[in-house]
Parts: sequence; C-alpha cells; structure tokens
Amino acid sequence: MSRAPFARRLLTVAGVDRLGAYLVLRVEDPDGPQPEPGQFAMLAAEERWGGGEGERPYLPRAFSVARQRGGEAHFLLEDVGPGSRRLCELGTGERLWTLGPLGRGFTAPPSGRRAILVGGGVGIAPLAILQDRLQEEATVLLGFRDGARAEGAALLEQARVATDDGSRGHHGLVTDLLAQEVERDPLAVVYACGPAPMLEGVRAMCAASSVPAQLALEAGMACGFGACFGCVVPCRGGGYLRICVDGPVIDAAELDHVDAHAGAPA
Amino acid sequence: MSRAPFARRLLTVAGVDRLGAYLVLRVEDPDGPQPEPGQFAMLAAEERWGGGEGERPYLPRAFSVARQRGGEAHFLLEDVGPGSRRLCELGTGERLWTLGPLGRGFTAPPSGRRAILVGGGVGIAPLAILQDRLQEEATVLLGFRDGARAEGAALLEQARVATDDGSRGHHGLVTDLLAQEVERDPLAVVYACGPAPMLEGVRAMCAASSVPAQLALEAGMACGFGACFGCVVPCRGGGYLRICVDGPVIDAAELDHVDAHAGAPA
Amino acid sequence: MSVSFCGLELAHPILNGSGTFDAIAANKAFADDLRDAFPFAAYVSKTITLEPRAGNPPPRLWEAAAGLINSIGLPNKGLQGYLAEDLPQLAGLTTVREPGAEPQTVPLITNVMGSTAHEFSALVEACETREEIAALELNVSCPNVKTGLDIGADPLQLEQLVRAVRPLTRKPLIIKLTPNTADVAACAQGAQEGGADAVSLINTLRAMSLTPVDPSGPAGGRAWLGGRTGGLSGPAIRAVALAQVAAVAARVAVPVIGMGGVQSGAHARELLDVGATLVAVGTESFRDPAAGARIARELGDPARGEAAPSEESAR
Amino acid sequence: MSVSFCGLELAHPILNGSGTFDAIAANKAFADDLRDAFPFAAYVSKTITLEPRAGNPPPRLWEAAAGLINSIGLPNKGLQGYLAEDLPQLAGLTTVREPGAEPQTVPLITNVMGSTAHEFSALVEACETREEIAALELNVSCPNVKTGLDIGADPLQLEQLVRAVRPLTRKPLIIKLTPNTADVAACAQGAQEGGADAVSLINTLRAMSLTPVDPSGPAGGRAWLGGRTGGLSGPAIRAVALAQVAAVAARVAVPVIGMGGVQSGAHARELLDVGATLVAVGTESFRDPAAGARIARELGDPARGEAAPSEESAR
Ligand SMILES: Cc1cc2nc3c(=O)[nH]c(=O)nc-3n(C[C@H](O)[C@H](O)[C@H](O)COP(=O)(O)OP(=O)(O)OC[C@H]3O[C@@H](n4cnc5c(N)ncnc54)[C@H](O)[C@@H]3O)c2cc1C
Ligand SMILES: Cc1cc2nc3c(=O)[nH]c(=O)nc-3n(C[C@H](O)[C@H](O)[C@H](O)COP(=O)(O)OP(=O)(O)OC[C@H]3O[C@@H](n4cnc5c(N)ncnc54)[C@H](O)[C@@H]3O)c2cc1C
Ligand SMILES: Cc1cc2nc3c(=O)[nH]c(=O)nc-3n(C[C@H](O)[C@H](O)[C@H](O)COP(=O)(O)O)c2cc1C
Ligand SMILES: Cc1cc2nc3c(=O)[nH]c(=O)nc-3n(C[C@H](O)[C@H](O)[C@H](O)COP(=O)(O)O)c2cc1C
Ligand code: FES
Ligand code: FES
Repeated sequence: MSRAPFARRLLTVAGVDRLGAYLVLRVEDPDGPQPEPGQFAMLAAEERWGGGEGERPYLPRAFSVARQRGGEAHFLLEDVGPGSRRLCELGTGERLWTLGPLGRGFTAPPSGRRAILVGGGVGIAPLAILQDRLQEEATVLLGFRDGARAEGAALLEQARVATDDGSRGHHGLVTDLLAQEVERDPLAVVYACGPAPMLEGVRAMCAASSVPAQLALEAGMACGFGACFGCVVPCRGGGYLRICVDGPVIDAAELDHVDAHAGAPA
Repeated sequence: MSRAPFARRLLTVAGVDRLGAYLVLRVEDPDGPQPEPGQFAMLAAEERWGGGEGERPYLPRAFSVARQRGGEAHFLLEDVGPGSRRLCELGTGERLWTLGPLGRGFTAPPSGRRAILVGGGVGIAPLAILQDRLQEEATVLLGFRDGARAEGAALLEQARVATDDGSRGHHGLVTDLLAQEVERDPLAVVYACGPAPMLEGVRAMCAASSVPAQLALEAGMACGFGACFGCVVPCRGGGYLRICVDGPVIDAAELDHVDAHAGAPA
Repeated sequence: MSVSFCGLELAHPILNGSGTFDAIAANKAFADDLRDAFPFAAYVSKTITLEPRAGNPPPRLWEAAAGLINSIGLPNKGLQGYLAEDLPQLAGLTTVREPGAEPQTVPLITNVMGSTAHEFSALVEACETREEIAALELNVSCPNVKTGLDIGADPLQLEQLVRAVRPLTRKPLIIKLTPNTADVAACAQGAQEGGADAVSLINTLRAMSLTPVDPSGPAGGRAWLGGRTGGLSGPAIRAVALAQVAAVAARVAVPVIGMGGVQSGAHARELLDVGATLVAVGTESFRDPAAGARIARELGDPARGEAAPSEESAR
Repeated sequence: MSVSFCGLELAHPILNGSGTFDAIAANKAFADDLRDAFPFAAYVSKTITLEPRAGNPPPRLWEAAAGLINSIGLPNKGLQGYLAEDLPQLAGLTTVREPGAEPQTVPLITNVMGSTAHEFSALVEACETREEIAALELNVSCPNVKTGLDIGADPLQLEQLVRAVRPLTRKPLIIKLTPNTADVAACAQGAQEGGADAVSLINTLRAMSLTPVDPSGPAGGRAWLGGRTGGLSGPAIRAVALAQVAAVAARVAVPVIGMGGVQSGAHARELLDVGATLVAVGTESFRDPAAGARIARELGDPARGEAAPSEESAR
C-alpha cells in the first residue's frame, strides 16, 4: 500500500480534458508517491472552496486516482454537487489541495486468472489505472446511463459498453454482460466500481457463482484517513468497515450486501 | 429623499478605474432612482459572496454613492476586509446585487451660504456627488494618510489636500485647514465624511464656532433599511440613532460626540 | 398555499422573525410598493417591553462564519409608545395571496417580554384591549431576574408563567422558546400545559466575538460587542433549528412556528416537513428585503415540492 | 510556547478533540513521519465505553453551512479492547517542541463515557491501573438512561457524578461538558465542586439534516442521518464556543480546554484570550490532517500575537 505524506500538497492543474459527460482533471504531480490502483485522494480547490449556495463545499472531496503517469495524476470528474462542480471549474494553472494516495487498493489476480473489470458511470475511474497496471489482458465491461456518459469508456482500452438507454452497445445493464463472462470463465476474478445497485448486482452474482470479487466502494467522507469514522458500510457478521482505511476496495466476501449509500454517483 | 425599489437589483459592472490607493467601481444603472448626495447602497457580488477565510463576507456591505451620471452609479472602494476586497476584484461585465439608494442625504445650504466639504480617506465619496449637485461653488478640504491615497482627491474638483505624512499638500490634519476656513467664514455650512476622529474634530470645532455641520457617519450594517437596529450611534440626550434610516447624514447638533465606531475606514 | 394558524387565515406560511423587519422603517426606506405587496403573510413586531429601552451600546453586530451575531438589546418605545404610535401605522399592511388575486390583510402579532410574570401580565392585558393585534408572542428568552437564567429555559417555570397570563387574553398566545436549554421539547410541553396556543423557535444561540487581533492595532482578547455577548442567527444555526423544531413538533400538539437560518423555499420546506405549520424568516431579510415573498414563491412552486408535508415525515 | 496543564508539561497548547483523530489509523494511512512529528501536544482518545459499540448505521455525515454534522455513535472496541490493543500502540507518540529541539513525548488522555455513575466508576478504575494514561476525560454528553437528558446538562447531577468517581483515580480528571444546556458555567462549577481538575468544551451542538429534496427523486422530509440526529461542529459553532468558554473560564478556577470551530492560530488565540489554558482542534483536522501543528505554529508566530494572554482579557 502506498502511503501519503502527512500533509496536504498544493498541486497545479496541468490540464482538463472533456470526455463526453465527464472531465479528466490532470494535475502536475511529478514527485508524489505512486498510488496503487483503487487508491484515492481528498481534493479541494485552493480558492473558492466554501461559500456559494448553502455555504458549501466545506470539506474536501474523495476522488479515485484514475491514472498516474508522465508526472501527472488524473481524476475523472462528474458534476453532481457543489464540490465536484467547483473542481470541474478549475482551469490550467489553478491549484488544488491534495491529500493522498489514501486507502487500500485492488489486489492483483493470481497469475493465470483473468481479471474482469466492471465499471458503472464515474465509477470506471479506478479501473483505468488498474488496467494500466495489470500484467495480463483484462476483460472490461462498462455501463452508463446514456450516450454522453458512455464516451467515458474511452478512458479504458477495449471496453464493452452497456447503456441504460441503448444509445450505445448493449441496451441494458452491465451486469447482463458480466453474467455471460462469469458463465464463460468461472475462474475469473471480478473488480468492480460503480453505483450501489450495480455493485450489489455484481456482489450477488459473484457470490452465487463463487467468483471472487473486489468492490471499490464510495461513501460520504469527511477526512479520508480514518479520523472521523464517518464513511462506514455494514459488514458481514455485524459492525462496520471504514471505507477510507479498510477500503475503498473491499473483498465482496466481507459484505452481506452493498449499502445503498456505498456506491458512486449514479 | 429618493426611495429604493423594494428589491435588490442585479446590476452589471461598466468598468473599474484605479484612483491611487482606491478603485472607482462604475455600475450600469440607467433606470435606477436618482440618489441624493449622502445616500448609499448595500452591495454584494453576485458570485463568491461567502466562503473564503472565515467564511465571509456573508452580509451585503454599505457604500456611499460617489457619483451618478451617464446611466452609471459610481462607488469609491478601499480594500479593508473580505467584503470590500471581493468588490475590488469585480471586473467589467460581472454583476452585483444592489439595494438602494438608502438613507437620508445632505441638505443643501441656505442660499448665499458657502458649503465647506471636509473629507477623510475613502470618506470623500459622498462629497463628490454633493459637489456635483451644489448650485454654488464649495470649498473642498480633503485629508489622506499618504500620497497614494491622496490621489483619490481627483474625485472632486479644486480640492485642497492634507496628508498625515506630508507627501502632498498640508502636512497635518484636514481639520487644520478647516479651522482656517471656519475662522474666515463663520457663516459657512460644513459637510463632512471620514474616519471617526476626524468627524469628532469637525464636530467639536463647528460646535465651538456655532457653525452648522452635517456629518455622514458610517457603522457596521446588516440590512441598510432599518430592520436590524444594528447600526446605531449614541445621540444627544440619550438613546441611539440608526445610521441607515436616521442617517447616514446626521446633523452634528444631534450628537454629543462621534462614536469611535461611526467613521469611515481610517 | 394558504394556511390556517390558530384561527387566522394566512396567504402563505411565511412570516418574519421578531426583530428582523421593521415595517415602519421599511415603509420609509422603500418606494410605495411595500405596503401592498408585503413580503410576509403575518407581521411580528419587535419585542416590546413595559418601559422604553434604548438598547445596547454599539457595536451591535458581528459577522460570523455563515451567520450574524447581534447584541441589539431590545430597543423599543415601551408598551405605551408602541400602542399609541406604532400599532396604528402597522394596521392595513396587505400581502399578495396569488399573482392576480385579491391582496389579503396581514394579521399583526405583537411580541412582548417581561422580566417577571407580573410584567408579562401587564403587557398581555394591555394588548388584549387592542383589536389591531391578532395574536401575542411571548419572548421568554429574557434572563430571570433572580437566577440569571432564561425564564424560558426551565419547563416548570415556563408552564407557571404561561398559566398566569393565559386567562388574561382570548387572542392566540404563542410562546417563543429559548434554544439555550437542555431540553427544548420539555419547555414546549411546559408551554402547552400552561395553555399556549402555539410555540415558535428558534431564537438566537448565545455567542461571542472578540475585537480583531491586529498586530499593529489594539490588542485582541476584548469582547467586540457593546453588550459583550450576543445571539447567533443565519445559516450557521439552521441545522440546530431543524433538530429543535423536529423535537418540539414531535412532542406537542399545538402548532409550531419554525425558524433559524432559512434562506430558501427548500429550507422552509424542511421545517414544514419536520412538523412546523409556519416558517419565519429573519436574517435572510437583511440580505434580501423581499426574501419572505421569494421564499413563499419558491415554496409554492410545484417543482420544488408543493405537496403537503407527508404523513411519514421525519417526526 | 510550552505550557503546563494539571501537572503535565506540554510542548504547546494544541491537542485534538476526542473522536476527531485516530492516531492508529493515521499511522497506517500516512508515511512514517507522523509518529515523530505528531501534530498535537497531547493525544485524546475517542470515547471509550465499557462494552464494545459498533456505532450508528450510515449515513453518518452531513455537510452543513460552514460545518459538519456527525452521527457516529461512539464506535469503539470497549474498555478491554482499548486497554489491550490500542493503548500500547498509542504510547510513544512524540511531538516537536521547537524546530530543531528534542521531540517530546505526547501524554495520552483517555476519554470515557458511561450511562450511569456505576459505569463511569468501572471505566475510571480500570484506567487508573494503566500508566500509559496521563489523564482522564469524562464525556458526560451521553443521555441519562432515566431522563433521556444529557447527564452533564444538570449541574447537581454532574457534581454527584464527579464526586463519585473522583476518589477512584489520582490522574487528572477532565470533564467534557455538554453545550446543550441552559447554563454551561453552572455545570462547570458543579464539576469543579465534585473534584474535577479541569473542564473541556464545547462538544457538538445537537443538529439535524433531511434527505435532499429532489423533485425527481425520493420525497424529502426524512432524516438523512442513520442516527436521525447528530452533532454540529466546525466554523459554524465557533462563536457559540467562544461564549461558552468565556462564561466557564470566568466562573471556575480549574483550567479550561477550549474547542469548537478552531481553524487557525488566531482562533486558538481567542479561546486562550477568554481564559482557556489549552485549545483542542477537531473538524479542522479533517480538512488538513496537520492542522494541529500548523495552528501551534501560527500561535507561536510573534506576528500573530505571541504575547501571553493579557490580564485585562475579555473575562
Ligand atoms: C473513495 C471514493 C472515490 C471516489 N471517486 C470518484 C471519482 O473518481 N469521480 C467522481 O466523480 N466521484 C468520485 N467519488 C464521489 C465523490 O466523492 C462525490 O461525488 C463528491 O464527494 C460529491 O461532492 P459534491 O459536493 O459534488 O456533491 P454533494 O452535494 O456532496 O452530493 C453528493 C451526494 O451526497 C449526498 N449529499 C447531498 N447533500 C449533502 C450534504 N450536505 N452532506 C452530505 N451529503 C450530502 C447526496 O447523497 C448526494 O447525492 C468518490 C468517492 C469516494 C468515497
Ligand atoms: C453608509 C456607509 C457608507 C459607506 N461608504 C463607503 C464608501 O463609499 N467606500 C468605502 O470603501 N467604504 C464605505 N463604507 C464602509 C464599508 O461599508 C466597510 O468598509 C465595509 O463594510 C467593510 O467590509 P469588509 O468585509 O471589507 O471589512 P470587515 O472585515 O467587515 O472590516 C471592516 C471593519 O469592521 C470591523 N470588523 C472586522 N471583522 C468584523 C466582523 N467579523 N464583523 C463585524 N465587523 C467586523 C472592524 O472594525 C473592521 O475594521 C461605508 C459604510 C457605511 C455604513
Ligand atoms: C438583529 C436581530 C434582532 C432580533 N430581535 C429579536 C427580538 O426583538 N425578539 C425576538 O423574539 N427575537 C429576535 N430575534 C431573533 C429572530 O426573531 C429569530 O428567532 C432568529 O434570528 C433566528 O432566525 P434567523 O436565523 O432566520 O435570523 C432577532 C434576531 C436578529 C438577527
Ligand atoms: C466526527 C466527530 C466525532 C466526535 N467524537 C467524539 C467523541 O467520541 N467523544 C467526544 O467527547 N467528542 C467527540 N466529538 C466532539 C469533538 O471532540 C469536539 O468537541 C467538537 O467537534 C467541537 O470541535 P471542532 O468544531 O473543532 O470539531 C466528535 C466530533 C466529531 C466531528
Ligand atoms: S472519511 Fe473519515 S473515517 Fe473515513
Ligand atoms: S443596518 Fe440594519 S438597522 Fe441600520
């Protein structure tokens, strides 16, 4: 596990690329620690963080590292509220506070076993860096709400796409695609990130077929480093896990179900 | 007295001119009511009002109308805190909320009597529009902390200047200049706006010489229209006056002294 | 959108918080449209005391994070001045019910405060004689002269106070609770037992600020406000208000006027959702004098949830 | 900058608020520099209860205007788990006294909560046996099992509680007062009478939030937090904290730990100016994990008012 320096760092935006309904925020980070796939950072714009309607955002926001290369860290953003909106407004040369990399990432599959990457919406972000780092070729299945979002699939290579509205690829759920793959290769290992209903679908399907699955969960966070105990999900056998230090990647076997609040923005 | 429409209006910045240490904010206002000299408006930037260090500014800020002509309202700004700073950052085309004109302005001198305008620092603002409107030529005496601020004297015509540091005009207080004028013309009427110690000096001098004086006071305001009872100064005979509705222009005879909080930023 | 409250028919559920809108001053400050398009469906006076009060020495205001601290000190003309001078000027304000429809007269609610039950009684008796007054609000956030604590902070004391003044008026009696207490719902219950027709909350939270520390200026560490401490209002207290209003509405049967940090129709909706019947707007009127009307409009806009508060609300 | 508190010598006056910095988790999350450059001069544990607690169901957090509402529900391993597993890991944290100077060991303060005096006694007795623990903090914001009110909201009850546990330990006993009370200074006095060595305040203000109203989504009006209500912290409560700390420091002789919304050295300075001896940082650590060290630095910077609190402070 890569560990963060014990300090926020003020990094500079290297550029912003549009990717359909999403933005890729590229941040100059030549000296930062190498994140592992699945790790995340807490981000806050240097200026205008706070204020505005309802006086938010106030706390930093969690974002998966989508990619780290060429001295840049990439984040995939969707505007879903005041914090993500402010980050979407950042321009080249502006700065943001970054704390990370944080959390526990994905564990590589045992050699010889195929990785199936299942992503939904903005939840595809950590699968991109995972694909970059996997030694062997993985199967990539991505689901989106509509065509504009489906353009986000370009973040990964050779992705098969499903859309809710049928505007691209399979008309239906990405779990339909997963069902076929799991049936074809019961020795696969599944890596998933996306909205809670999708993750719950993946979990249930994998549990039924005894396929191991690693789920990258999300939850409202205040701190990102285990301090507030706010980001919990219920775990098998009672009690809770903190997404930020016990996750965000959790072995599906540790969960009875995926909490309705524990997914990426739908 | 000009009265404000019962609604904030979203006006557009026509331009910003630097005037030494100050800025003149010009706002497009072709249809607004004509303010009287001494009236003010409550201003707040449309965006980024709130947030930042200490989550301020939150409430609108009071600014004297410095001039109204050619379909524009002018305000003289000095950056003294989060609210004035945000207004100083406004660029052409950006918008601000404006409530006004508010308060009671100056009363013109009886005809044949000379007006002496005494201003200190950013407090010279309401004297500019007063000079514009006076029928007869007035004597203008302005005091500033230093040379950069003394450039603000260009807002008025034919001003005699005093500076604390002697960098321009009389080396000393503007009240030194006033003393000469009052002695020369005991029938003059004095109009003053500036820091509290200056106003108190003017008040005491005029009281001693039985020269009528109208003082434009300032105080922290929350509302600007009499709602909060926050902007008070103690008045002669006990009790308090609300600067925003009983003033900002107060007849010096109504005061025993000028409250230390009732002046313009020094 | 019209709503009935203690027998009064209001054009919409938004009124002003006591002490946050001086309709007489506003009528002077603004052009003539105010009188016929009053932003509130009912008008609550500033707190009136038996004797005139000048209020606290300045400074009286401090801007806090997402809020305002005030230390106004209840300046008012005293009961006689209010009844003789202000009340006649306030009668006849009208508010707009629906765009296009007849304007509706704004009921006047008089807010009073005494420092003993005896003083409260004198205030209530005098108001009872005036038909311009539609309802009375008792501000019980005043410090008890004996204990120094707010009279309204103790459920039993509050019940006794309300019981003492209840027989003196047939007008609706609203108790404005203090939020600076361990159990506001118990206080509300006390008020109800004593015979209150409604309760209103929250008043400001006790707060303080110091003179800004400026290395080159006077030393810090001194109270900024002339009254030393003050009350916090505005967005900063909204989540506290929501919790207190929910707790009170769950405990009492009488209607509740909710307030505290409301800036929008969505905020008002939340107070209604947890059980308030009316919502008061205070500090937001300082930023936007027409906030009351705007919020009433936002509340009526179906896109923002026109539906009546659901049964399975958060209570 | 070093300061003594109840016989402990601290490198600077900044410590953490209970439950806002999990040093064990932080040691895992961050690279190795944390252990030897700990941001606080003393470390306060999360609240420990007799039995293990899982805490409240999610969601547990809500971002309010200039603040945070939490409904964590005191998850902890229980007394035995804490003493056996956590305490040994916490011993040996060190903080930086002056740039260049020797690092100094960080005293550990254990925060405990019971729901009866009996439970508090059991907790205190067990802690007394462990020398890693430098001081005890009693969290008395818990609801009384009989009345439902906070045990700490009533001065008399609080005095009795402290009197009962006082003989059980020779370690400094800090009482963390509840802010949800009518008269926090009276509660502080009660704690002092009972034998407390210090008091700390403020804890979070009772607050609530509802699920966002989304016309196309599920109806509003339901409590957002899994625990229904929560506690408000952060800048929004700073002015309330300042008033309560000032009131308490003016009333008691024992040292006061002030907290609530502190984000900077200037904010800490204000709490010291009204009479606090130490200042705790809570929510700000979530925005900046090294906030404690930064604030201590800002406090020591002469340009920002290094001078000792003046005699004629706001008290
Ligand atoms: C480990 C991790 C990785 C993530 N990676 C990504 C990523 O790569 N890309 C990405 O776009 N997003 C990612 N997210 C999600 C992202 O953190 C959130 O979308 C973001 O925090 C939303 O903040 P906001 O201010 O934009 O929206 P908010 O207004 O905070 O709303 C987002 C959601 O939070 C809830 N909410 C609404 N109001 C509040 C409130 N006042 N307080 C608390 N909750 C509220 C609602 O459920 C709402 O739908 C990740 C989250 C986690 C935990
Ligand atoms: C009628 C009137 C007319 C005015 N005309 C002009 C004008 O033409 N040009 C001009 O530049 N200014 C004018 N002012 C002054 C202007 O309104 C103030 O300088 C402005 O409000 C300052 O806001 P700020 O946020 O910039 O500074 P603030 O931070 O609000 O500080 C300004 C002063 O307020 C006090 N203060 C500091 N912090 C706080 C706080 N948190 N809460 C309350 N008070 C605090 C201090 O005394 C400080 O020096 C006028 C004021 C009035 C009342
Ligand atoms: C400047 C000011 C003056 C107030 N005066 C009174 C008053 O006289 N009587 C009273 O009962 N409440 C008074 N209040 C409290 C408000 O009516 C209201 O309860 C409180 O401000 C919370 O609402 P808000 O956050 O919308 O302002 C006052 C509040 C402010 C800000
Ligand atoms: C997430 C969170 C958890 C907390 N847990 C505890 C706790 O376990 N015990 C306790 O006494 N106080 C707890 N507190 C209260 C803090 O210690 C502190 O009193 C309060 O947050 C005010 O300080 P702040 O505004 O700096 O956060 C908690 C606060 C937060 C925000
Ligand atoms: S976000 Fe604070 S513990 Fe996970
Ligand atoms: S600023 Fe509110 S009464 Fe004057």
